[in-house]
Amino acid sequence: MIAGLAVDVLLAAGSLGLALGVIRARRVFTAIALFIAHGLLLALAWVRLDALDVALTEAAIGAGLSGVLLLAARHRLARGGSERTTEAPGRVATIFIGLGCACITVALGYAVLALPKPAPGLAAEVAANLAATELGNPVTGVLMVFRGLDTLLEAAVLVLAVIGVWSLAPDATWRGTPGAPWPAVTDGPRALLARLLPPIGIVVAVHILWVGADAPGGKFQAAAILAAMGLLVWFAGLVRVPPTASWPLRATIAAGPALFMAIGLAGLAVEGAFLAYPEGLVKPTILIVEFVLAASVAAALALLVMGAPSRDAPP
Amino acid sequence: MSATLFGLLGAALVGIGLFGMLVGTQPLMRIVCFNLLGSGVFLVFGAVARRGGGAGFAADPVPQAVILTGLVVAFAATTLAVALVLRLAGNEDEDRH
Amino acid sequence: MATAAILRFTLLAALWIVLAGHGWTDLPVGLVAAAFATWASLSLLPPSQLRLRPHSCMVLLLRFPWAALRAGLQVARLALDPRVSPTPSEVIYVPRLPPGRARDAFLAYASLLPGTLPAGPDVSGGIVVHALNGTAGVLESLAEEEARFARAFRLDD
Amino acid sequence: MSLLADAFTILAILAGIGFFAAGTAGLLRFPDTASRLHALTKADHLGLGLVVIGLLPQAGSLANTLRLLAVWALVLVASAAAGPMLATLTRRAEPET
Repeated sequence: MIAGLAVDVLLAAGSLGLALGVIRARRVFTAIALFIAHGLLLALAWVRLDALDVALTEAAIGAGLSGVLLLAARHRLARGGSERTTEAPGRVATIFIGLGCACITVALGYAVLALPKPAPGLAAEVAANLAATELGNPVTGVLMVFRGLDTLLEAAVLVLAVIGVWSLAPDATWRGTPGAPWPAVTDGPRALLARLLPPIGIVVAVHILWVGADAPGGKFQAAAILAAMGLLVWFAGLVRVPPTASWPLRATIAAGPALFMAIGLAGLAVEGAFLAYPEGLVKPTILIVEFVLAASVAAALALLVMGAPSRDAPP
Repeated sequence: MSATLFGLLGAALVGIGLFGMLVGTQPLMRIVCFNLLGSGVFLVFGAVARRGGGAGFAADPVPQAVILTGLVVAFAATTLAVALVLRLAGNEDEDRH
Repeated sequence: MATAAILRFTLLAALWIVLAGHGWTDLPVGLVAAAFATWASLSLLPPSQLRLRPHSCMVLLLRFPWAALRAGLQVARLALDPRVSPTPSEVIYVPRLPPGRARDAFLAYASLLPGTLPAGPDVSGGIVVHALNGTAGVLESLAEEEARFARAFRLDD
Repeated sequence: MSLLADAFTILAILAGIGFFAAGTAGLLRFPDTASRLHALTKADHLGLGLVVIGLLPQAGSLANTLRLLAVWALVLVASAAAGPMLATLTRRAEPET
């Protein structure tokens, strides 16, 4: 009990200190490095909050992929040397902003302290209905069954984000290759890692996806690992990044949401409700959707990190 | 106990992130602060989830699933913001040439 | 090619069993995952004629914990004992292994050995090695380790 | 028997923590980036290795034993690649300082 409290206090203090470090940092690089460390501490905080699914996602996406994205962006801006900065607010304005933010923090803190015990929740309803889903992991049950519509819309949001990022391409490189020009390095430590790690990553990702039905894990965590493996081989230049005009690439990104929506419509036709799964086949249906969605989400996440097309497609 | 502590941490992160977003001058810095703000919101929600445990679950799975969704959507928003910043910087390059 | 594929598939399937256990319902998924991973592995790391000398390999493997212990103790002594401090320097080491995967693997291995950290290629064609505590004996011990490494994987004949 | 195993676990993990602390001390004390990388990687490998060895008697099954060893092996692979990469980058960024 005491040990647990000590761990919590250390985690909270460390995370708070790093967050303050982020806003005090003079250089963007420092801020990003502190932010990545902050994300890893938060992942541990999620473990302490009994949210292992969230902890895995926070470590993989919140710290990992976001970190790569921000560091790559800083590198590109530092090389280009023309970042649009805005004017800093004056001293008085800063003080008022600080006071306002402090008020929001105090109000939120009061809300946290004033929560009724036990808090009203849906845990009992989930527990009562989980057996019908044939799933063992309640979070997957919520994502795929009880709030399946949210997950479908989220998958659609990822597709829209990819379209949004791609649309920012200058006319000259529209349909070109995403990301900054990157020299291929077939020797050296980066290439060695990119040759060794992806097979292991694939097995681990499929495992996380597969156990997600009954234990912490699932498509988002698996997709983040797969995306990381893809980025590793792209950054090492071992595999060429496909141009955005590539139809297989577009099909991969759209397949997951499309299948999910098709199954939802089939449920409307057969069972009489959108996203109603066929009786007796609930778990297999969910697993198929999870696998296809994982592939789509992985492709979308990796392409979102690469950014807008900025090079012509290779002939 | 963990729930209260991390809930308060979440409240603090919301304030810190919002402050950084409002007073920051560099776009990337403000995007990082936007992510701090988001993680604070998720933590407050996670604290609520932890409090709502019961029926054999250590925490309420519904808010946890929503946080998962939120993390991925926040990431998508971040990538879009970063792409916009890079495009603006690129445009400025073109203007100067 | 076929031998390499079978070997890698077995290793990756073993990794699945370590992760997931050997439940009969899980195993088919694991085999598909291992097959997919084997395909990725073969395309990223085309198999080469890798022949091992089992005896030398064992020597290399068994020496490794000893090297890790010496490396850790050296860092701990330099970090904690206020009377000593590291005297970092850079040396240029020219590996006898030709540039390529074997050299990369050796340099990765060398980064785990006490006191040495490869820091990229030098203009002269050698490798800059960062030595934590003086240059005395660094080149000799690297040459010795490289010979041992080459012997284990039959890269020396 | 189990007492002996527990004592071994505690001793090995304490030794491991000691090496992590030494690595962190080196990270703060050492004069240049590459030396700090030495401190981070080498002391931490040994520390993690000792923690893993200490946990082996508690693993309970062969699968858990192998999982623990796999964690150590993956960390070794990752830092054997990341260490030289970072050293190369810092040497390019701050030549001869």
